[in-house]
Amino acid sequence: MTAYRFAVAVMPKEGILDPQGRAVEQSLPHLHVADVSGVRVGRRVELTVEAPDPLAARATVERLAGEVFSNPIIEAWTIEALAPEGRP
Amino acid sequence: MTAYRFAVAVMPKEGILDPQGRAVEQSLPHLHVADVSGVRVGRRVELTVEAPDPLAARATVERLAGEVFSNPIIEAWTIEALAPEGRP
Amino acid sequence: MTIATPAGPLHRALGLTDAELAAIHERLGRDPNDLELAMFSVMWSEHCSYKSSKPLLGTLPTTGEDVVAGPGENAGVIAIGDGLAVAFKLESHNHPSAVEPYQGAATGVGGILRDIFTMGARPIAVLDALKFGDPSAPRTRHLVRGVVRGVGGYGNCVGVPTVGGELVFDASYAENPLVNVMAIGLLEERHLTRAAAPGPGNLAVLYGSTTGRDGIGGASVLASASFDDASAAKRPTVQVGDPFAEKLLIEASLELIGGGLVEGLQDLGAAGITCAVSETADRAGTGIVVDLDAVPRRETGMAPFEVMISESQERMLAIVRPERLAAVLEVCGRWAIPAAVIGRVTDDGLIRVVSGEEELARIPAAALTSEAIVHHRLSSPPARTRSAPAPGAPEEPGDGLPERGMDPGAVLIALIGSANLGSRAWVTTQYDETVGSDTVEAGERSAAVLRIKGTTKALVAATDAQAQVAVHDPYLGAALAVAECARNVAVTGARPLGVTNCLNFGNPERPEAFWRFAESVRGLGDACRALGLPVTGGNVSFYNESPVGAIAPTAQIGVVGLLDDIGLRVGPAFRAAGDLAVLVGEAGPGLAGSAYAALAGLASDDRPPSLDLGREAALQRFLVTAARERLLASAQDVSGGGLAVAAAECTAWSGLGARLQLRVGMAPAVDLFGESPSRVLVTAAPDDWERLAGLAAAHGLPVRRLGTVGGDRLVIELVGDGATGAAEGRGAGVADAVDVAVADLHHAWRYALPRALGEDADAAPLAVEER
Amino acid sequence: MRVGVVVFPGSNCDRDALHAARLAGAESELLWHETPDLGGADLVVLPGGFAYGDYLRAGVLARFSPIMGAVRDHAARGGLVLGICNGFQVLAEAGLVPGALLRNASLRFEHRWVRLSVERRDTPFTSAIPAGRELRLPVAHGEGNYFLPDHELDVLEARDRVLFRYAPPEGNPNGSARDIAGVLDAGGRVCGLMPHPERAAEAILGSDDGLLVFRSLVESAAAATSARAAAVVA
Ligand SMILES: Nc1ncnc2c1ncn2[C@@H]1O[C@H](COP(=O)(O)OP(=O)(O)O)[C@@H](O)[C@H]1O
Ligand SMILES: [Mg+2]
Repeated sequence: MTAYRFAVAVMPKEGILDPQGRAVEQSLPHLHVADVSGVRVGRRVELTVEAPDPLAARATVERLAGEVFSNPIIEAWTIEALAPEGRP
Repeated sequence: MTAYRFAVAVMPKEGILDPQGRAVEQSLPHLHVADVSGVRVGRRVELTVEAPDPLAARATVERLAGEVFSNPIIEAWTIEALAPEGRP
Repeated sequence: MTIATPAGPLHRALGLTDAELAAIHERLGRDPNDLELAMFSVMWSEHCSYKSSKPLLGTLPTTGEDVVAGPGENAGVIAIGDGLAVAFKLESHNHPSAVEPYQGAATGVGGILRDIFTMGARPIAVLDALKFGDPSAPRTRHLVRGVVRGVGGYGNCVGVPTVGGELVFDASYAENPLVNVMAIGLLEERHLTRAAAPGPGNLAVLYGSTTGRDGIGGASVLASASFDDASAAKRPTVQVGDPFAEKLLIEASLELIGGGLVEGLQDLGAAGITCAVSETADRAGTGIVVDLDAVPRRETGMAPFEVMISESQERMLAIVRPERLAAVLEVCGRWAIPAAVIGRVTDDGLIRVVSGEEELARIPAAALTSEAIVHHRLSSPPARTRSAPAPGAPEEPGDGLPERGMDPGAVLIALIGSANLGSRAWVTTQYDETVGSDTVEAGERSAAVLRIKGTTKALVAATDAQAQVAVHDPYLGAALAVAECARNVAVTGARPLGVTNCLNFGNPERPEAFWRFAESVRGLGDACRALGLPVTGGNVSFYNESPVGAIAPTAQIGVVGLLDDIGLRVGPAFRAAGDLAVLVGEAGPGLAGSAYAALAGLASDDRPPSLDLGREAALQRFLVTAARERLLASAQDVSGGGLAVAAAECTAWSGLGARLQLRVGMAPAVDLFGESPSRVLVTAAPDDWERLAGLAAAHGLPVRRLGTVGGDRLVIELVGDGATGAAEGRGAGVADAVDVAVADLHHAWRYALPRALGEDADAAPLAVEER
Repeated sequence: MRVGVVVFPGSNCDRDALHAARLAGAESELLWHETPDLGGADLVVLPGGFAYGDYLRAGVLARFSPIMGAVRDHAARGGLVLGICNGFQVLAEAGLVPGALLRNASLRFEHRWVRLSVERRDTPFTSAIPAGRELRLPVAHGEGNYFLPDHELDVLEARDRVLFRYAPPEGNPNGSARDIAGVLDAGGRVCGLMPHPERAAEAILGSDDGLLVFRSLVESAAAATSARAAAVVA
């Protein structure tokens, strides 16, 4: 068994109202930041999976990403493999 | 001016309690998932910056990451350059 | 091992003076080792030892027939009949909130709730008293937003309604906001649980969150000087609250207590395990040996001192008989709460810390707690103070009326539309006020009312401070706060039961600051004695200052009262058109410290109004009796903004106007906007006037009909000899009346706060903030 | 009628729901989330609160609790299920009612009294509500902003599955699509709503309109029982 670490990015689906993203955009003028657009605020989950091989590990993460970390009505997800944790 | 797209990952700093990650771990047995550990839950912000060059664009993102997207006392951030948006 | 730090000897780096080190040596009969020094440094901190305040706090009246637990316990407890009792306490979380407003406020709520359920009480309500600087300053806005979100984020999640509090803006709090939180719990008296560790051989069980490096606080010098320099900088001193974990702790703790499974219970707050074991052992006259290796940790590589003084949140220490351990672990397991036996009660009076075969520390429990060092600080009044005249002393009315010539209606709109007097809905809508299904009255009314299921009774609670008066006269400020707070409870018809307090002051090592503290304690004690109220607990927060100066001396008061029959409750809003509006009590001179004075930039030559505690006590007795005899349709006390604002609030809450005539005794500004105490604006059915007036007279209280409720305007005509203020400059004989539309008042009141904070009602917060 | 109120770790309106159900005359008990047994309940209430702290996403972690399998079976058999606030979020996450609950448009927790229009009175949740009567109830949530893609909203409305809407003058507190405050599942036996009827079950608390919802459920359960009895006799 090896430890694999992943990050799951969960973002609001396109076309879904993203109140946080909108709020950030609205506040940008106050910060004197121009030229920023398309702000979307989502979630990032990092986790470590013990598995015999990378494929098995990824399968577990995919299940969690689809069933737990995201709500398919409103969110889409992607998985990224990370370097193993510095400290266990 | 060119449009650059970035993702900012904002995660609880090491050593800071992450109640969300802990709650997810607590409920893993109900999900019939074993061998998952080190769950940390953070935020992901995607945005597009119009700037003359990539360095200028990144400077804007860095400012936002530190001042708006994260709480520097308890969170750390990293920036990732994304491919330009499929649809503007 | 001795650690030399850049700042000199270790004890100084830990905040202990040379004299204190000598006192430690005296108690141990030897030099402390580094772990012991760390334990002393946190336990002998002002926060844990009350080393500067203890002698004065001892002067407070703390006893009463129904007092079941007073100061010295985690919270005061007062019996309320039917085998029930109420636990309540007020506590500060000022400094953490200044650093990180969301987490500071959130963990403040968590901490005070633990003090309540540690006693065996189910927390049923929270009140938050918040003080900030100028609302237009960006930093203030950031703090307000974070603190309010933090209070709500924690309280809403644990399911305890936040039903009241205070929000005050004053320049003195700009760098040092105050976050004081009061919590109230209900218990069956037979479940009262003490924070003691009786019975040598019993086990010390730590349950709740695991222990991490958070909140190592002042001792962080130790961290940076010791083993792991590289990571020291990353070490968080900010504590992150986990209300979900706290909710589980509440349920598990009440189940443990209900099942008779624990001999003693203590929450872990400041100084963590060190404080919990030494206080519980000292209270029981026992000792505890702590097995360091048994403490469940969140992080690897923690040094012994880090484990012993960590302030990780949401942890409890239970003292358990060995034969009940399995049952205790079962309850914790069911609530998915980590639990571990970390020590054993002994009969040697010592706190010993062991790891394997090695003994790392050995300190008499008493040396850490009841026999901690006490400082008798120097006290001297500042060069300039303005005290109020003694009650009944002859008084030359100086009204210092800068608003002369201004329409009093416009002044009223400005006051009720100001940040300090406008509607608190911007705050209260962020708080769950109704969870628990007991909330009868909440939010911005003078007092919160919570019915007690299964009885006819209700608990009534309020919190107040009078810091703006205390700036001039700290004795008076504290006494006025007690009077106002108890009055706020009494206007509902409830009988005040007891007082809790949180004393927020500057650096006690400065004689002037200490004088303010001493005067406040004196005022607190005198007022409580006069009103027959025991002080059952509280908290002291010193060092509330910044390079710009100290905060206004702030004695925050909390009062809990009992309404025997919820059916007799009197609300503050006007009830019905045609009711008589009546003033009980009368205005006294003095505008200093008032909202009007702040608005008008008044007149430092004026004084604050005086307080007659005998009259106040009579007024409160009158209110309770009048409610019992069902003579009152509504009752509202006269406080911030004076009589005119009191009437405007009754109007804003009900939508009913009124037409009143006010005899001017002093000067229009004083009668309309002065904040002299011991007055209430009540309404009554016209038929009840005679009885009401008779009852007031029987209590020795002046009473006057002011007019009638109804219509869509609030009109206050000024009559009498002194009624020359506003129009005087124009040569008229009678002052202009207040004459404003109810709708205009309501509008000014409703949007005051979002306007002051630069937010429309529905503008979005600036940053991506915590949920 | 028997009412079972599920206790998830972090539920905080469980005892409130129990209290309201008892006021309406139902026999009520708490059900522990790890025991997949409804104890013979006719109506299962998923109460308000913050199950699992609402961490990750409101309602998502609770939906995996062992009892949810039993709740699903109960619903499949036509049993009654009422999800209030956090309970609505759990039902939505579990797919037992349509839609998702996003963060409030204000990005703030919103506690306020709202008015609800009752869109149908021929359901077990609303049968005792007099015609024309609106309900005054409190809301208290940070994530109650009802979302469903537009075309699915059309279908939901066409099938009369919107049960409650926020009504003027207070209006919509959270940005919910089409002012939706409560919805039904396809069979009309599972209802999720954001406002709290259980907190408004006594006049002393500001409103007893919420009791009408519990009374509706008690009455329709009684009617169902006597219908069943009649069928058995026949
Ligand atoms: N201003 C005060 N008035 C009365 N009692 C006080 C005051 N300040 C502190 N106390 C009492 O001293 C004891 C220690 O207080 P504190 O350290 O704040 O308790 P805890 O650690 O349980 O929160 C408590 O019993 C508290 O009620
Ligand atoms: Mg305590």
